[in-house]
Amino acid sequence: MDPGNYIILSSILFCIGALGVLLRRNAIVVFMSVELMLNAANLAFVTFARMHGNLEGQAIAFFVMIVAAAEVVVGLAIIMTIFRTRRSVSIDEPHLLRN
Amino acid sequence: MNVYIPLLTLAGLGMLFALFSVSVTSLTGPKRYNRAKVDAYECGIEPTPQAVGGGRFPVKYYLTAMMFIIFDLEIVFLYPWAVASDQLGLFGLAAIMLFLFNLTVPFVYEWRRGGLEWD
Amino acid sequence: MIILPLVEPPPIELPELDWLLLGPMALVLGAAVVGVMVEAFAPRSSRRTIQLVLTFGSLIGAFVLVVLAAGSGGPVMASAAVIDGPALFLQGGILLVALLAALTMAERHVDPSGDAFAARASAMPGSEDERQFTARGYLQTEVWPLFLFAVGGMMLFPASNDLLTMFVALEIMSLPLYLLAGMARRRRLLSQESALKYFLLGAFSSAFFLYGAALVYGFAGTVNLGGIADAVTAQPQMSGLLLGGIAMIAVGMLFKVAAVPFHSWAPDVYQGAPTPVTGFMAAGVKVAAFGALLRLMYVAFAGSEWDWRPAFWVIAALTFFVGSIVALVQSDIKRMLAYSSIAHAGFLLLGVIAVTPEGLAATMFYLVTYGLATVGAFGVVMLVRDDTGENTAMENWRGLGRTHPWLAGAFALFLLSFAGIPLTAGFIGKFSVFAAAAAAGEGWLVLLAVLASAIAAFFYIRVVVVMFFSDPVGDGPAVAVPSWFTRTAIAFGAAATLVLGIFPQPVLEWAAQADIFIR
Amino acid sequence: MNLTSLQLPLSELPEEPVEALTGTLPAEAAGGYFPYMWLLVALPAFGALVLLVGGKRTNAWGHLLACLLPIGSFVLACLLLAQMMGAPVEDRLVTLEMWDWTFAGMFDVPFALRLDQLSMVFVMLISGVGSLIHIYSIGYMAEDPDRRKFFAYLNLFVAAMLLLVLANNYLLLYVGWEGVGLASYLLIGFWQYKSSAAVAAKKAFVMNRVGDVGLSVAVMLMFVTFGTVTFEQVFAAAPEAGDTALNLIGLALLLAAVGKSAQFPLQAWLLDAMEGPTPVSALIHAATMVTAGVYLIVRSNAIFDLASIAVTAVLAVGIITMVAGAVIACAKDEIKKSLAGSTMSQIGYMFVAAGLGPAGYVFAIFHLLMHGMFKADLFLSAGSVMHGMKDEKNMRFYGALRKVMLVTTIAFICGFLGISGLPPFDSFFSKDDIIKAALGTNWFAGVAAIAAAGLTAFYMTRMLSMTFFGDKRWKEEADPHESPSVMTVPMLLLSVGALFGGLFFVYVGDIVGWLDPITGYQPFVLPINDTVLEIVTLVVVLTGITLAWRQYASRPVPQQPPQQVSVFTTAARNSLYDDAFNEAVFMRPGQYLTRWLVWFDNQVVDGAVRGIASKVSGAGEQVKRLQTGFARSYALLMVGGAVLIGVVFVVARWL
Repeated sequence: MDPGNYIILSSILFCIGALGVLLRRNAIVVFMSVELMLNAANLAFVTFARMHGNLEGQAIAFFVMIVAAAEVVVGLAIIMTIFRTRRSVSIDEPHLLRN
Repeated sequence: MNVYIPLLTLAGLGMLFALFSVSVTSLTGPKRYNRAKVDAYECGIEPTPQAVGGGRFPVKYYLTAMMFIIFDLEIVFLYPWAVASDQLGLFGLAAIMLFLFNLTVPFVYEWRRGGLEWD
Repeated sequence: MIILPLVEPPPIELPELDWLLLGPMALVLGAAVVGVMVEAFAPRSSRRTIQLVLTFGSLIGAFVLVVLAAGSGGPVMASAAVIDGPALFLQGGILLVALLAALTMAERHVDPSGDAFAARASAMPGSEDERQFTARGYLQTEVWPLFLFAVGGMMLFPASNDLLTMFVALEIMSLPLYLLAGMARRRRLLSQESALKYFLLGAFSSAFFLYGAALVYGFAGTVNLGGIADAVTAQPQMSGLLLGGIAMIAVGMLFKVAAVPFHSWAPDVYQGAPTPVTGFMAAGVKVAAFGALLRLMYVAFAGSEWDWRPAFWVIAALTFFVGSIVALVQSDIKRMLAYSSIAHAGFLLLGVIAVTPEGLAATMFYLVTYGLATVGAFGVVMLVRDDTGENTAMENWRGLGRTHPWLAGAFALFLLSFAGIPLTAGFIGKFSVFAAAAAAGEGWLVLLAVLASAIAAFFYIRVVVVMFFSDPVGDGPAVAVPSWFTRTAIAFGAAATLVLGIFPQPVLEWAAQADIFIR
Repeated sequence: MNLTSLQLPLSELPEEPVEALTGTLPAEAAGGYFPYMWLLVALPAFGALVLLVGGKRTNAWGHLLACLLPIGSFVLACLLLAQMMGAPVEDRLVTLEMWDWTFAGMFDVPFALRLDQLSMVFVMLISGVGSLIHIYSIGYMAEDPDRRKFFAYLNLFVAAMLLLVLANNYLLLYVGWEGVGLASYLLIGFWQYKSSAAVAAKKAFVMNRVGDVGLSVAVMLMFVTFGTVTFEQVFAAAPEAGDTALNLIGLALLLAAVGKSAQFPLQAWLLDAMEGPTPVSALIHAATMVTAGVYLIVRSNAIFDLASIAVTAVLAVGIITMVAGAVIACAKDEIKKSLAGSTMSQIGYMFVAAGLGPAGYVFAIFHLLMHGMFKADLFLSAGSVMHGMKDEKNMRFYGALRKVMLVTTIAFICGFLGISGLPPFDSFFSKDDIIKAALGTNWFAGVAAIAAAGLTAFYMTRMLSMTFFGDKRWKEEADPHESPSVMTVPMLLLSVGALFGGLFFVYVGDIVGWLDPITGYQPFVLPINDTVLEIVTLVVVLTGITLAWRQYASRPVPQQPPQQVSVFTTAARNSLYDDAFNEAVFMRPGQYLTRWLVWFDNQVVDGAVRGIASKVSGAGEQVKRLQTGFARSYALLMVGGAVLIGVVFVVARWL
């Protein structure tokens, strides 16, 4: 089948992720949306690897997964500390820092 | 200009679908905005705020995540190495050993810092 | 049934490692790993000492190695990275900046209760635990390994030769910084908030970068910068994949250098993060990210410069104007410095737009001068305090020049350098970048930049006026007496700013010789 | 020359940029004292360093050192002058290379000092008058606790000013330019505790920044156009450059000059600058720094000769300031402010001269020299008066001081003779030359210059008579006394200059011939007979003098300015009647003009400084709105940015 469809799918995933970042209030969900964007990129990489017939894209996908995982660790740490001080993970509540 | 047509269609499709799905959920879905929605885990497991030790961090959850990651990555990278190990030879072995060592470091750190004790 | 013929897999050529060129990065990252082990095994009492030894040892050693390696160069790690003139120059700059930043991070005399970092980042602000930990004088020594990881990432960033390495380096640099930003000892709510914002937006931007990388890979079939360049020149007719990829990668990079409109994280994070970290971030990230941006645009996308240049014109103009103008109305020193760094990002973009060897050399020189002055400036900010911590409200700096002439003098020197007043390093940097852009035929953009820096001069001068020409409120701002750590950092920064302003020749020549990227 | 020709890799660059210094003689080749000309700058700079770093330890002897060093510069300057006069004309442009900033063919700025006839004149003026004023300050600042700091700043100023006039490229000149700005800022605000002083310092600073922006823009423009900033190369390349570029550069330079020289519309800071100690007013705000603008324009004559619009702008600025300054001087009651107005007006003369092109450059410098001497003399005398009168500034509380301060009176009279244009004293030569040149080139400027000469005579006589003649109107506490000789001697020395400087430079040292190789003197034809013109001018001057004398010397002067007439006694009112008359003639307009200028200053200029700043900050406030503190709005902004980039990509593709 046409790998182009996968690209379309990945772009859809990316946009959903971006919109999730823009629209959701829950930090965890925002964060998941970012991960969704990363995985959209992953899908694109793999598909392009298929189209170009070289493995680079697939190898890259591995690395991206790892980086994403590391991001999860850091992100959860930060979000949890915030949660514990503010009793909520709404990313709109902390806005003391502003002009 | 035509060079943009695939890209723009791509972006357009993505946007449309994303907007559609998001708006549909917000239109059709029931609106019960309560604390649970902004809780750390909507799955219901409430991280106890005043845990033993007066607000000490209940690290369990994401320590587990961390351990999962450690071993997950180990496997993810061991497979390709294993496949090509005979060609990679000593260099590959050294490399993968270095990699494994680096993975062990956080594990050791976690263990020494008592991350593995489920009280 | 079909029997698949067994095909002999193609031989894999093994990369050989040039340890002299890899040395600096390997040393720093290795020290970071050892640091984690230290945290695991060493008793609490001795940790700080060991970490300091590790940190300074590795940084100085790495700097020596960089100096030794100067002149040599070539692709390393199967050309995943390339250590060439610019890479070495920038790594040297990053290491210097990191050394000064480490000195300010090691400061323990300024805050009565310890260093600039929370006794336990995990303890809840205001909780009983926190009080106890602080009372027991605990120190969160994990900051040192994190710091070293960030430095390692910064060093890899401008040296990375393919988009994947670049992405990994970006994350190695950023993730520790997200954490460090949240670890301030005072005003922890602000600190944690800044960490959250920095993290979410940073992850958002790196997702853009990654997707852009995917599109470029789709276009070129490789993520190696040289390969991309070949593909770009090979296909004269433009592909949407390529342009979309460039645009999205640009988003990711411009976020890191805090260019408008991807700048909004900067003021909040600069204000919230612990000041030593802010200085390190403001200086180091800028150097590293601009290095990487230069390599991208000069090596990979030079072929299609006429596609991305206009966009960069707009971004650059936006950046230096918004930065300079908004800085005028800031009442908080740290925010003001944040906007000033935004404005500087705009000026630096001129060098990127030039796409000439001169542009590269000029930008690198500017980066180093800017970095040194920035760390020094934040070192000064660390010292002006009241009993609740640092005192960054501008009106509390009134009369600092009367009460503490040397400190205020150093700060004024940094500000003048930012403003680009002659006989300071900033002037030479700005002049050379403008000159390079002008030589590349960007005359009008240069004119705009000159106007913007004229506006900018006013708010720098404003602070100088506040410090020297207005009466102190009460008995003037309270200034903590630092240990030699911070003294050294500030003194070195000031000396460098002055010397590079009067006798820039040696560094200029080094930069000028290192003005070609190896593909 | 175009920029691409500059882009050679470092290796191909010549070791030291010889070609940058064509037409100049390397100091080593010139031999003699020239290789040591760096000492001119280094000596005072060293003094400033010692006094600032040495701190209290140097209190005892600091001021003496600070006096010796400029004197040293002056001696060296004399030696250099002698050697230069001995040298043949083509060997008089000497360049001393120190080090240079080169950057891989991007720029190549030789850090060199350039001593030629023009800078020589300035060096003599700065180091000479500077030394005298240093000496004078020993007496004037005797009681001041911060005397050491004062001298440190003074030395700093002298060093920066000498650097300014010795620079061989616009960058180095810019360094000196900022330096004198800083020094004057520090010295105006020297008496911090007076809030008025602090405010004045800030005002001067801001307005000077506006000028400095002009200079930096000019430097950048030159760079973009010529690819270099050294005088030789710029002047050599100027003819090839386009009209617009040259005019833009010229206007930018003019902006710089206007800011530094307190010309319309950036004049307002000079009046406030009188808050500083009087020696400062004499040295910086009369003799040297404020004339830096004139130097800049004359130095850049190669550009202005080709930039018709810019040079006309110079002339216009000059005419306006020349007249406006004189009228202000008529209206002010504070002696120093009146002198400040006079300074503006005299510098206006120089701008007019410079605006006349080659016909005028020489006379601009000539008048600048004369002005340096007689105005410094006048300020020092005024300072001596204030010193004796317990810092009373208002001339309405002076009068009949000749009885108690004879020497000061003599010095002031010499200054008066020098400025008012009576034969055979300074201005009679310098000012008349300007008037002639103006009439020969642009009759309107000429007429204005003659009128301004009359005004000059009027306000100077007013000052003289109100201060030293008439009857005493002192306050009770005032007990006027003559100043110590450490102050009076410099005054007298300057008086000599004020009396015979003109004679000297016309008949002994031929200033025109001296400067001609640099500024290119170009004779002009007078529409009317020379003598007739001189007589007319003289008549105008004498009229001014008699009017003022009738009014202020032979009639009692009310202690209150005439506005508050209503509350006065009949006797006072009678006298006031006359006063009201020439008040209507001279002072009312003066006050209106002052008021208008103040308004203009507040509305338009600060509308260009504070105003624009406020507009800018307004914009800033707008942008600040975006900084809501909500992470999601930041993310939205980023997406917007991404879209923006995409759009620009597409548009750029289309175009």
